[in-house]
Amino acid sequence: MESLYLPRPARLNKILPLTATEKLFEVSFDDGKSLGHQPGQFVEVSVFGVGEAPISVSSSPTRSKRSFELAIRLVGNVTSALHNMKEGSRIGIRGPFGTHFPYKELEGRDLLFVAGGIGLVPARSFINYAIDNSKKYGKITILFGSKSPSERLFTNEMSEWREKAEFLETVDKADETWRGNVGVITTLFSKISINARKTACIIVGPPIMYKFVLMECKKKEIPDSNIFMSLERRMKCGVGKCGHCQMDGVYICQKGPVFRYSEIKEIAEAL
Amino acid sequence: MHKNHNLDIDLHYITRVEGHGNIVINVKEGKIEKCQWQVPEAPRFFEAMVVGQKWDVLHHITSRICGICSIGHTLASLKATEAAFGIKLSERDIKLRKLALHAENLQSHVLHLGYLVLPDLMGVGSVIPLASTHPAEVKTVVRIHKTANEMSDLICGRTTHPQRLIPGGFTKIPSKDELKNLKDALNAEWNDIEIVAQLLLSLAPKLPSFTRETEFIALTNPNDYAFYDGEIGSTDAKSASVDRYLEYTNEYIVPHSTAKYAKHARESYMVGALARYNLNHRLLTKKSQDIAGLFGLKALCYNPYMNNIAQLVEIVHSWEDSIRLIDELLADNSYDIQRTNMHTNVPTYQRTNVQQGIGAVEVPRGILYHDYTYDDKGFCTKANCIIPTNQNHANIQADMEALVPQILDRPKNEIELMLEMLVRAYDPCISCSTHMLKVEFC
Amino acid sequence: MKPRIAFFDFASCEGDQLQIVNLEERLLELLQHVEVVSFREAMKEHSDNYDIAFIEGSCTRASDEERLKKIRANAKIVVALGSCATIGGINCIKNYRNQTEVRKEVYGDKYELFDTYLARPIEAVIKVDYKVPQCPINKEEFLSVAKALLTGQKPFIPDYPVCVECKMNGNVCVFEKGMTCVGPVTRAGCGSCCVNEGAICWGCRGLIDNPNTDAHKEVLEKYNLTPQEVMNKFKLYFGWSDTNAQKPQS
Amino acid sequence: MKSRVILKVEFPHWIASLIKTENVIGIKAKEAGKFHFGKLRSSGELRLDYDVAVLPPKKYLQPPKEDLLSYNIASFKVTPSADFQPITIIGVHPYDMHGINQMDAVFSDENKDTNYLGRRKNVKIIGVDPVKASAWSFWHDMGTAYVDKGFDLWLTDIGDRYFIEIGTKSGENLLKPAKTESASKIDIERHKKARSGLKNICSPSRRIKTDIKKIPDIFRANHDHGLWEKRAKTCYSCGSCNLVCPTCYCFDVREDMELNLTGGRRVRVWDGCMLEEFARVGSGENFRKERSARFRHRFFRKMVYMKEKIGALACVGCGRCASACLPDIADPVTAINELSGLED
Ligand SMILES: Cc1cc2nc3c(=O)[nH]c(=O)nc-3n(C[C@H](O)[C@H](O)[C@H](O)COP(=O)(O)OP(=O)(O)OC[C@H]3O[C@@H](n4cnc5c(N)ncnc54)[C@H](O)[C@@H]3O)c2cc1C
Ligand code: SF4
Ligand code: SF4
Ligand code: SF4
Repeated sequence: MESLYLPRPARLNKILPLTATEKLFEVSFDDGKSLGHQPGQFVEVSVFGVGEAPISVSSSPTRSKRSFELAIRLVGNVTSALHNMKEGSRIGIRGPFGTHFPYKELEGRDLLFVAGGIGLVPARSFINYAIDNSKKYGKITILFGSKSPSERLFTNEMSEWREKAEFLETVDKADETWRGNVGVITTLFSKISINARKTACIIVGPPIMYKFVLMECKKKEIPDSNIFMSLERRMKCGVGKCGHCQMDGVYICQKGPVFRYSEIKEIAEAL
Repeated sequence: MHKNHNLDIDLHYITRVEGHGNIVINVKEGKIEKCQWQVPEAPRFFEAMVVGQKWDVLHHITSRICGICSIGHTLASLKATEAAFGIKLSERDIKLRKLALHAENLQSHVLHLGYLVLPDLMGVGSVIPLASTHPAEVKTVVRIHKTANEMSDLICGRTTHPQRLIPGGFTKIPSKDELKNLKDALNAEWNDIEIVAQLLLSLAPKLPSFTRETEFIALTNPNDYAFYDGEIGSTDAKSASVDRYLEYTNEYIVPHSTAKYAKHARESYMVGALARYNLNHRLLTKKSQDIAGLFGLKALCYNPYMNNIAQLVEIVHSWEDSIRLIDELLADNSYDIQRTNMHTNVPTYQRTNVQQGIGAVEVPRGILYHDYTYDDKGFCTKANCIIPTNQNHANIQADMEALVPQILDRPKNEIELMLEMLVRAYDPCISCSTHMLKVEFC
Repeated sequence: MKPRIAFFDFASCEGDQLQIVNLEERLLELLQHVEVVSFREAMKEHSDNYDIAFIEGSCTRASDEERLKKIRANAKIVVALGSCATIGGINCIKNYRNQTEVRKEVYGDKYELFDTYLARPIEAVIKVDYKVPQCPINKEEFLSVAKALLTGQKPFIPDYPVCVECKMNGNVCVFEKGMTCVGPVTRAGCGSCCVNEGAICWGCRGLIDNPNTDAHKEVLEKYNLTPQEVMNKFKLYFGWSDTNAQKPQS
Repeated sequence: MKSRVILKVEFPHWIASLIKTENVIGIKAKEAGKFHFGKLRSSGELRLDYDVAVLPPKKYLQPPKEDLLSYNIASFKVTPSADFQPITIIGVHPYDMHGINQMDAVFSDENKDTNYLGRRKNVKIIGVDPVKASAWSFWHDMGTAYVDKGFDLWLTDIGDRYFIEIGTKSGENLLKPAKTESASKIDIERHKKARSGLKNICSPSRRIKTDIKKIPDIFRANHDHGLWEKRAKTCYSCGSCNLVCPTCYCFDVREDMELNLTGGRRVRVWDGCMLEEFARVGSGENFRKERSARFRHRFFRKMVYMKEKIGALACVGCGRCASACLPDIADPVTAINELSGLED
């Protein structure tokens, strides 16, 4: 029996700065095997001597079999060690873990993505998956909100999203370069029209965002069972043992991170 | 070499001593205008801190007077508290306490000789370069130091600020198996000690031959080379019980120092390894007497630099006497690991009428007194601690005044080195020397 | 290049630097990764060019502030070592009394020669990057902090009470042995070493960030401590941080 | 289940022979009248008449600190820890056996925890029916006075002899050096009687005044009860209640690097949901910031969530948390009774 905690050796093929605090890492396994993830899942990234951190897979499985991408914000020890690494550096990977966005079940639906800040990272794997399989889905709408223009992620992919989907963006606080929308993400809702019965809404963002976006969804009359979200908690194992990620009795690493809103709305600690 | 007509020495914060001390010398046209041993260490006011504290924490607080001699401070403090309340210790615990003092003495003397003095004798600034130039020697010193520390850990729980020592005894004591292991470790160390002794023997000629007559004071005890218990002995006077310590330690204050100075029969006196040797050398173990002979150390020795050699002699003594004490403990059939409980809430000990208690022990740097007065609820109302280094300050000053005129014709760096070595020979523990308590001013 | 490190001390017993010396052969190993440029207690050389400054001791007089500020200006990282430097330690006991009185009590009519003010952790004077508490510091924790700094990490110092480690060690709680302690509000990291040795936790690592001191005072009184005894428990090490205790007098 | 009996005069010889062949952990006396599991050096140290151990035997299955991996950063060689020494634990009480059975369930669900299971496989358990109970225990009402699985051998004091139930083949092997006899009718009678007497060992003041089957619902219904807030006011967040519990298994993972800065180990250490940092994430957000939220979480985990996860209440009634909690707020008995509205 192989240890649950044994990471597989992998390498950072490419490192691209996204913002001052976020970098995009392209990772592949030493043995050349594919990660085999589904959009919305996460991996545990190991830096030996420093620790492990749960990180969402940001790339769509449609885009590459041999590698996958992680977008990582510098917050603490593991993430800063990763930020200090060079291309070719070795890391360990466990996973993929957790639930994924129900991309199969949602075929035929319109998709509304609502991503705040670093929430775009996990959302992106499904966004690009849907765009690559656009025939299978209806209309795709993407709302993205950042704190400031300098914190916008994946700006180089936005033209593709604009082209293949309806893409709207806002920032909480503008600077002199910013010409677009200013205001919290919910201000974008008035600018879109959606077919409530046909739309599935995917929300990912900081904890406080959920409450307000859900209110908008309610206004738009999107049923709770058609709302999906990805939640974050502290995690130490990723495999349902360490207890840190529990919200009430639910282990987010196993029953999540992707949840259907109707399934968690009764859980007091969820939102 | 011609006479230095002008010379200014200002050794600020002399290094490789514990705490801050300065040496200031001004010589103008051959005349010494200033020759001072200054102690600018920040005063800490321990005697004021313990007032209002309960009897069961005083040893914890006063241990913090000094990191290096924290076992000694703890024991002096406990003895004072135990004297105040008439608390008696078992034979076993007294032996263990003696072992604790030996451990501290070993650790401190090895640290001093190996890490602080050796660099002077070998002409380098610290032990760090020696680690690469003389790795075998350094590793030997490290090994002895480590064994001494492990010995304190085993007896006291921790080397610095020990946890197991409490009023009335020990919260925990080593098992016989642990004592046996300790004995084996000590026996295995003899070779290392000999190596260090030989190394010092080869370097001993570098110790200056300077003498100045002075008074030596140390605890004396007819049965024992006294560390844990005894009367106050002097080379100038008859011995007296420790209750009369104030007659011996008249403390006074000098403006250039935050530490207090002390005098007895003369203007100054010396405490520490050399004082103990001068007073008690007959009670040394066989091997340690041999070592003294090897270095030509003979009582009465008036050369303060020989304090270093007296320390080496004591290393051997503490080492040998520890093995003897362990053997006695191992042979004791009633030795069990019964521990003393710390009655934090209610002192259940018998109270005597006098609630003042005085405790004295010999710590590496000399005789140490703690003197406490308690109220009827067990809170401290008054305290006085007299620390060895304080007792030595005046003697250091007097030595410097005698030495400087003798060496004025030497190059400045040599003078500096000799003065530093003089101060270091006393192994001053300056951070503790300023933690002075209430004194009578005369 | 190897990081250059320096050690400094203020009002303290120098027990923390001694712990570093007591690392014995592991100190020699550590020295392979760093260059010690100042360590007054152990070496003669001194340089003001250092990356990491380790400071032991409290600041107890205004005249020491300048030296502290100079160290801060020279160092990239300042690490406070030991209770005196991190929380004020035992030195702060005197803060509960009038400072002139304290000076008079020890030095009599010559008290004016002896400068002192409220004892304080060095953090009260300069910015401190990391703190290694305990009286004296725990050698293992010092090493783990050193290793973290050498590998560019933020050192781990627990923010939970000593009870956690005491329970892990399977100790019988001191309250069940007829004694009392301040472990429930004191920062862990020492491995509950005093309780392991049959003593009590005195609180030398200082309060955790969010201690329930009110609850603990209640508990201590429930265990028959008089208000003065309770206060003494808090005075011993929490003098600087426990705002609920009697306000220090200047 | 097969059974044997062993005379008490023979018993020490058996234990002595086990000590010779096995790595034996037994229940022993500790200071202040307490007991603990520790290495058994002689049969005389064994104290089967104990009330409760300071720490449950889980410390041998999930040690307070254990290696998960060791690695070398330079060569990138990673080795999972696999050094699990065989041990035999003597003196496990039924409630603690229930605790171990629950840990077994948790660590062997679809994600098999190789560390736990590796150790578990190497642990033989000789349980014993209690003859005493601590003042805080209430296992008599938690359905944990008896246990029917998980052990290799089980002892019951029936006067001048122990009745031995044989749980496994390796248990049977442990008995080989023992001078046992087959159980007579009288032995079986006495065993039955001793078993039925078990329920009277805990203090009557520690009664649970409701049907334990109702406990999950009672707690669910009282999610917003004032009790959490009220009790948590004096909570230290010290985690003592977590750490002494036979069914708490949460852990933290840390890195332990060697001084050469190339070798290292990844270790897991016990953690507790009562600790303030437990649910705090890197961005600073704390998902259980309030003491009362953590306080409630612990109770819900014992009384509600684990029931849903593994089908058993995760409180086995050992009373350790109640006795460990200095402000006296962690006691499940008073909480259950208060919430059931039956507390007088
Ligand atoms: C399912 C999931 C997906 C995530 N995806 C991403 C992502 O795509 N990009 C990204 O930048 N961040 C992501 N995060 C957050 C990321 O895991 C944390 O920022 C990271 O663990 C911080 O680790 P650190 O060692 O740098 O910080 P430190 O503050 O030093 O953290 C110390 C330890 O605490 C734990 N911890 C701290 N914060 C978190 C947290 N937010 N979540 C879980 N454990 C935490 C970790 O175990 C970590 O080792 C995700 C978190 C979860 C739970
Ligand atoms: S147990 Fe308490 S007093 Fe002892 S080292 Fe730890 S924090 Fe300090
Ligand atoms: S309930 Fe009691 S034991 Fe548990 S964390 Fe709070 S104070 Fe500690
Ligand atoms: S919750 Fe308390 S009584 Fe119940 S099993 Fe855990 S420690 Fe024992």
